Amino acid sequence: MARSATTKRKVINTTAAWIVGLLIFFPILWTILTSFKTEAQAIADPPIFLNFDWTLENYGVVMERSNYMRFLWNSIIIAGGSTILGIIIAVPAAWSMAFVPSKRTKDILLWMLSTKMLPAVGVLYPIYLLFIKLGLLDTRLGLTIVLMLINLPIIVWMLYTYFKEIPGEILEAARMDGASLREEVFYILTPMAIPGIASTLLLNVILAWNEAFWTLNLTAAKAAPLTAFIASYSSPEGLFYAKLSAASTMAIAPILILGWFSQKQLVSGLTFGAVK
Amino acid sequence: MGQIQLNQVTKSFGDVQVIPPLDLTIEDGEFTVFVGPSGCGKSTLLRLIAGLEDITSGHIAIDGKDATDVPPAKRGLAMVFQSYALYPHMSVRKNIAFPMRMAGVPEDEQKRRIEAAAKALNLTDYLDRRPGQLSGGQRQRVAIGRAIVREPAAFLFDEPLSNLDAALRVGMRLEISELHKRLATTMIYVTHDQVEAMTMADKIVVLRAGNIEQVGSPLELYHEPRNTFVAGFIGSPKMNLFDGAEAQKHGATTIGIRPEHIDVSKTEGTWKGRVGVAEHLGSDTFIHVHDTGLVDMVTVRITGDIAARHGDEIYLSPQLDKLHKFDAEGLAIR
Amino acid sequence: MGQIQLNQVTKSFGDVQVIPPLDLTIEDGEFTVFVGPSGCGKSTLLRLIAGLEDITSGHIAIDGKDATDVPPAKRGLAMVFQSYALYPHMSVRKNIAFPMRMAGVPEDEQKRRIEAAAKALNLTDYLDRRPGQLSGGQRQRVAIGRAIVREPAAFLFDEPLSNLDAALRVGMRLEISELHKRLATTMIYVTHDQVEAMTMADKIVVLRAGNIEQVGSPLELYHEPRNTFVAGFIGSPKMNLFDGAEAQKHGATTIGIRPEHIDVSKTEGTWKGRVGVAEHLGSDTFIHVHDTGLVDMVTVRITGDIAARHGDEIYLSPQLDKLHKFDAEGLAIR
Amino acid sequence: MATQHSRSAARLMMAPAVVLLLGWMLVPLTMTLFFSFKKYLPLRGDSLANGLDWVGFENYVRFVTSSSFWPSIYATLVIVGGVLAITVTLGVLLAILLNQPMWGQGIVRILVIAPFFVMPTVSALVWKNMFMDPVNGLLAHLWKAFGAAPVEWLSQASLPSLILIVSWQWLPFATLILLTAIQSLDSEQLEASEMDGAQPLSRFFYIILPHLGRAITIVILIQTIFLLAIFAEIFVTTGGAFGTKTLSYLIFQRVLESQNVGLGSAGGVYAIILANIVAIFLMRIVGKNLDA
Amino acid sequence: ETITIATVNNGDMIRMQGYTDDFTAKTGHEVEWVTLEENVLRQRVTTDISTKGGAFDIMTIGMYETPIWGANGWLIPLDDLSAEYDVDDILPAMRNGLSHDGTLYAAPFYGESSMIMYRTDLMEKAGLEMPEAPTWEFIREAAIAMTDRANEINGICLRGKAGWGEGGAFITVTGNSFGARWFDEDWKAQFDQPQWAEALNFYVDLMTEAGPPGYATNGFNENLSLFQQGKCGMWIDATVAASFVTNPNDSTVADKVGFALAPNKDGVDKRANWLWAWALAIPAGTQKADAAKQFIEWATSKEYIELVAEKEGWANVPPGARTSLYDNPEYQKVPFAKMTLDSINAADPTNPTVDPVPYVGIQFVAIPEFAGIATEVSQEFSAVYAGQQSVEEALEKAQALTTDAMEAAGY
Ligand SMILES: Nc1ncnc2c1ncn2[C@@H]1O[C@H](COP(=O)(O)OP(=O)(O)OP(=O)(O)O)[C@@H](O)[C@H]1O
Ligand SMILES: Nc1ncnc2c1ncn2[C@@H]1O[C@H](COP(=O)(O)OP(=O)(O)OP(=O)(O)O)[C@@H](O)[C@H]1O
Ligand SMILES: [Mg+2]
Ligand SMILES: [Mg+2]
Repeated sequence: MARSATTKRKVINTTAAWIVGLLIFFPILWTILTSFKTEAQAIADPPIFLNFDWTLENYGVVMERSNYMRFLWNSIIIAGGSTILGIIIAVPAAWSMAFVPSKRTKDILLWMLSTKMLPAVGVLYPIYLLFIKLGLLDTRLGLTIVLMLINLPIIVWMLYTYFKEIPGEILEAARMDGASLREEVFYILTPMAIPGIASTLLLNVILAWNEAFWTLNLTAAKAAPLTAFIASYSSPEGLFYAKLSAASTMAIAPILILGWFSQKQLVSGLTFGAVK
Repeated sequence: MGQIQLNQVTKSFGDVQVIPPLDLTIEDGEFTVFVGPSGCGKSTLLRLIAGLEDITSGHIAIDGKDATDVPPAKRGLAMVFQSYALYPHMSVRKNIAFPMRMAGVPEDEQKRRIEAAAKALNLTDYLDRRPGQLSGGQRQRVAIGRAIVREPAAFLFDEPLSNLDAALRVGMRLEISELHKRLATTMIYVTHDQVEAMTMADKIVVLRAGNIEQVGSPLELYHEPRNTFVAGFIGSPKMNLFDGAEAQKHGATTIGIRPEHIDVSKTEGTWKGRVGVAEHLGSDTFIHVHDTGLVDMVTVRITGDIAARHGDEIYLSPQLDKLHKFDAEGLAIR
Repeated sequence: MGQIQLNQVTKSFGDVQVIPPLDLTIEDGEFTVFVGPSGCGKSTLLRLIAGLEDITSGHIAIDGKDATDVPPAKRGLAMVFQSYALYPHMSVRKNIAFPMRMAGVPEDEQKRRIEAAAKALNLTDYLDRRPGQLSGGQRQRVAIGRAIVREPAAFLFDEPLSNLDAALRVGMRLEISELHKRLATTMIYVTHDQVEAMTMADKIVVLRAGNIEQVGSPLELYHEPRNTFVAGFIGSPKMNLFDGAEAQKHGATTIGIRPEHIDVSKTEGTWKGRVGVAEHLGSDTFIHVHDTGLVDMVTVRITGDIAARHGDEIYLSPQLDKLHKFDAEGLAIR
Repeated sequence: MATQHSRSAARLMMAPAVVLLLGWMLVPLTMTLFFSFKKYLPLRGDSLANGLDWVGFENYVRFVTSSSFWPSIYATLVIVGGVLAITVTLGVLLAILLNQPMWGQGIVRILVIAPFFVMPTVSALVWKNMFMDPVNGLLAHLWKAFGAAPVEWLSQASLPSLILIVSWQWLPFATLILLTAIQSLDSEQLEASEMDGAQPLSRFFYIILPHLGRAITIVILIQTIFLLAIFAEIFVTTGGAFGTKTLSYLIFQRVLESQNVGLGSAGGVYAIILANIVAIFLMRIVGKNLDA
Repeated sequence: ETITIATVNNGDMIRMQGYTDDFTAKTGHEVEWVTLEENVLRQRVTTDISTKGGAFDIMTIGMYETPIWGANGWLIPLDDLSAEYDVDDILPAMRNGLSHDGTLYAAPFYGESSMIMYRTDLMEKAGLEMPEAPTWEFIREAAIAMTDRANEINGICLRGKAGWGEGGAFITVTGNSFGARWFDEDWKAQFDQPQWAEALNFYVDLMTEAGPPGYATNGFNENLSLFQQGKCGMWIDATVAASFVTNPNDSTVADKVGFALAPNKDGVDKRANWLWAWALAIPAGTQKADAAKQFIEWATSKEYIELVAEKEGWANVPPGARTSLYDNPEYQKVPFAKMTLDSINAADPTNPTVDPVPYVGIQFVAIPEFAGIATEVSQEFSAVYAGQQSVEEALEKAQALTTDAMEAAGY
């Protein structure tokens, strides 16, 4: 297909893609714009697109009302912690599945995925009771563990698909070269799978960051992440579009920025073995 | 420093026995080639020697010491893989240094050996590149370099040239042969290309379905194949094998004659046929002759050139002293 | 039905001109091979003919009709790709039927042609398998089958054998040659393997950096290479080329002599050297001779066997009538 | 790759993940099963400490005979099916579009994947208030601009609205996976089909789409897992009204709003069964595709 | 000590958070706030208290939860508050609603009833005058007269959003004002009675003729912003809204708002007004009961009211909790003060309906099952408002599901 795409064709493609892209992005763009409006301008009819008085007032209000930095910090710790913990546990498991496969490997993998299908609401009470017993309620540790468990199947699966792409011969070469199992995984497998691990990391940070059921229900003040922050803005009194937009922007900005910076990794690695 | 003995070694995957009981001794300093069709167990055998697979029964001894349960890293063998198995995230230098790093060789010594290997393999300019930035031949050399620095008791090669293109293959073949001459270390080399086997080996082990069909020097195998399988497998182009009446004439079930041992004439000869495809290489011509009444196709090699065209009638005469005879079991009649 | 003419065709990718203005005529029914080192533009040229790339300037005519702006599907050509490009989700039958389905050939006719192709290519037993379940050679045949059923004016092959192993390659080479004999359709075949080129071609086009270096039959190229590039490229093992004093002796800047045109003696000869590696193939022996004072290594081919061992002294004498002479520009002196 | 040594090492290295997940599955599962056979009304003072009454299958019977049960199954299937249909269809089209040569491809890709980073709660809030509000929503303004009466999205077109919101969130995911899959399509295959006379539409249906088969199954599998559990979007937008009560939302209502843990747990068991039926069905397909 | 307080995200509560420093300065205790949207909050604190989770030291709960939780012994009784606190100053209606068996379990931070807020300018334009205590018939007439859809003015804005605390509450008080009730004295559901059909039909007709588009999803907030934007002629809702609609910062109609008692059907003796309080309670499990109690005393004290009045003006103090506030001449100047008090006094939780009922609560029924049932019932009603089913169908379903749930709960 390497026939020089005609310029006309490229123009059409570009136009179509940009229109679609902007359309998809528009809700976010609109939220960000609205966050800089006054409440009155936010609901102006007809809507104002750009020529409004830009104000930071809403951010001020939100910052004053809640301790944003603490929510943010909790989100970072919990999302990052659960992902790293998950990867530490998943790497050996994925190694085993990819390089020492047995008849049951695929069953185990699918079983792991099936644990994700437990309806969270259905097991809230049991987990809550368990957390009370273990003193994990409203602790970052507790949430980190739960989110790690929720995402573990996905992490294992993703790593498994990446590891399968790595030729076993290389690990055998390391073994011949005198590397122990630990050295093999540490010096050879992990560095080679860096792109895969990076996108696994990213995807799971995103999933953990956005998880809204457990993070809300298992925390109070100390460990509450941004999902709890946003839960206090869902319907305050009076006109609130601008403030809601500001809070929303603050809640999604960190992960959006992270996602954009690392989209190359995410995009290149997000395959789940779909590419063959 | 490098004698390897296999004693009644077998290997099964699940219920399938891939290697039936097998005895083999590889002498120190020998260049041994395992050759055989795809799936015959060459790689498996090599991996058993390397320790990358457990043997199902039997014993392996290296330098007279039982190594059956010794882990791969401790056997003192180095392996060069088909895909080279270089560590893509490490520079050439680091790749070569890796086994020494694992063995805890002091930095100085590492450096010395890397330099020496790089010089020997013409890699000095590439030490800081990543494998991804190297050509196939260069990668091949890095893999060998990584093996050399360990100063192993023996080198194991698993089809190391099969990923290279024809021209490069010839060059690398020579390089490995020269390396062997220089180091005089035991080498075991797996290939399914009989040209490689012939040109490189001190000793060829021909395998079929896990069984050793014949062990011997290349010329032994060329001149005295033990059975029809070896006869057909060794030599290029392949030996022509005939059954039936023509064979009976010579008191055998099957007779074989190599393409280079058939004389051609336009006017007279033992067999008559029609030229199918004639391949003119300049230095040689291969003529594929049909309708001889013997087999589907007889291949003849003629040094230099001959004006044979598609459809021409042609007469063939085997050089009778070069005729191979085989009995009903396919074994050579001597 | 299948004459192809290229008239001042050029191709640039961006600013880089890959094909400088080029004229070439391929006659109907001819088996033409494009050969040349990697990156010289063979594939590009083939793709220009196929219509998969637009030409930058010039004209292409098929059967005398201008086809420069005709889309690939309408040119009546069939192409066999290096990776075979089979449709992995369709059975062999469907793969072969695909071009007919696209062309709206009636079911009956489709069936008939598939059957015929399958029979011709020995694929009848595999018609219901998926490509993934076939061996390399079988896939190759399916790709050819898919091309045949279209009854094209010409076949285009882009290194169709480069993914196969050596033994299979020889077999497939013959099959394609025979197919050509049988169909007598124009075939254009791209390879960088000169043995393939030599054995298959009616006409070889040697390319270097987009330029045609020489066009001719295999034996023309072997016997009368137009320049050092062609001389070195055609023939296996490669022609030995020397500069300097030895060349001046023969009134040339460079002289060349093929390995098979050097006589060997243990006692006397033109050049003296020491045996490096000797490769014994049984039918032939290749001796790589060092320390001749001419070039690093001189390769000699001897038919049959010779007892030459590493390190032996040896004398070489070129057959003077087979000597090739080249001037300062590398062009042959006739 | 399979010496005795490496096999036992493998078992050891699998252990942490397997044990943890087994615990994560078994402990709540047994407790849920246990509760589902009990009368457990926390607000009436029932608690584990006081002991719970055994009620047999009463909770199970009550859960399915409730008038909300079948509608909730329907809603679940419609939402999951609708979102899958939209994301896969648009995902394929979008992936093809993004795979074309164009200017600013990187930026477009950034725009397209952005919704994936947005918290479900936030996206539901934004859509509900700023877009779908029948008075102040942007869509209402748009409709009015064309002289049409604003649609009351969340009440009159509740399921489609919900599907729209959720699809918006998951479209990037589908697009990304399908895009990488398309990029892995051997260009020679497309060229071969072109030589074979296939027009663009035929190329799409005969070559591209089948090539995407595996990627599509994976998208479906992963999304189904997540879609069966969507909660925040419903909670924020309709609170389960207007026929948007999915099975998991119904369970939420039973457990948390009605504070009937036993009944909710029975619902949980049903949900697990449903999920596993879907899962087995999907995994059959994917499982086949996984090693193909 | 640091106490953790779960609270709702409404304006008064948010304001209180701003004054936390004052509390810390006085007592030395630190406060951690967990601010959540009403529904999330309710779910969160209920889970925690019923499992004795102990995640919070103070919970913000309402009149619905307090008696139930108090009866379960989950809350620490507030029977030993200090003398300065003056517990008797709390409005009797509020005190009764937040007690069980005469023991106070939660201190009201603010209280509310509901009333009519209307646009005086539109009323005038329509040539009508709002009586002190209007009937539904008048409301309907006025609403139709005020409606001007071309200019996006709706005669009346009412809650239609599903949820027991949203549309559920409103339709329940509307039912009360038509003589309907949830249960008879044997806990039999009453949706098969004609009063419900009448009330619901009236509501739907009224809203169809004079309500805003999409009212089926409108709750308090949606209506508030509609009213503030001048898009409603009348709005019947919580008395606390009065301070928002009269706040010129947010409201475009701040100076054109009048107030009246919630309506009734002519001849029915109950009005459509409710009683509610957001109150602070201490869960029994807490280790920090003393600090928590100190906080409650601070937050619901007269001093706090004065503090807010001083800093932000009387219109912004938390209303509806204390008698002394309404006795304060400064506060009486606030335009909606009197009507708020009258509305509160007009509500009687122990005797909410025309026919006798076995339950307490006006816009709710103080039994644990109610939240679940009423949410589902209100969802059925919302489906009517959205035009997805008829009034009859909805009532039938409501009757069935209520009966079913009550059976499940063992009534
Ligand atoms: N891990 C395994 N499990 C099951 N069977 C195996 C395994 N590895 C190899 N085999 C089987 O053992 C036989 C020998 O395989 P092996 O790889 O040794 O052949 P080979 O001679 O190296 O072939 P090739 O020339 O194709 O590399 C084959 O039939 C193969 O299918
Ligand atoms: N799409 C393209 N864009 C830019 N340059 C290209 C493109 N395709 C080929 N080239 C360049 O054109 C030259 C010729 O390429 P071509 O693929 O025709 O070589 P080739 O002779 O087929 O080589 P090989 O034997 O490796 O297949 C190369 O230098 C290559 O880098
Ligand atoms: Mg092998
Ligand atoms: Mg090419």
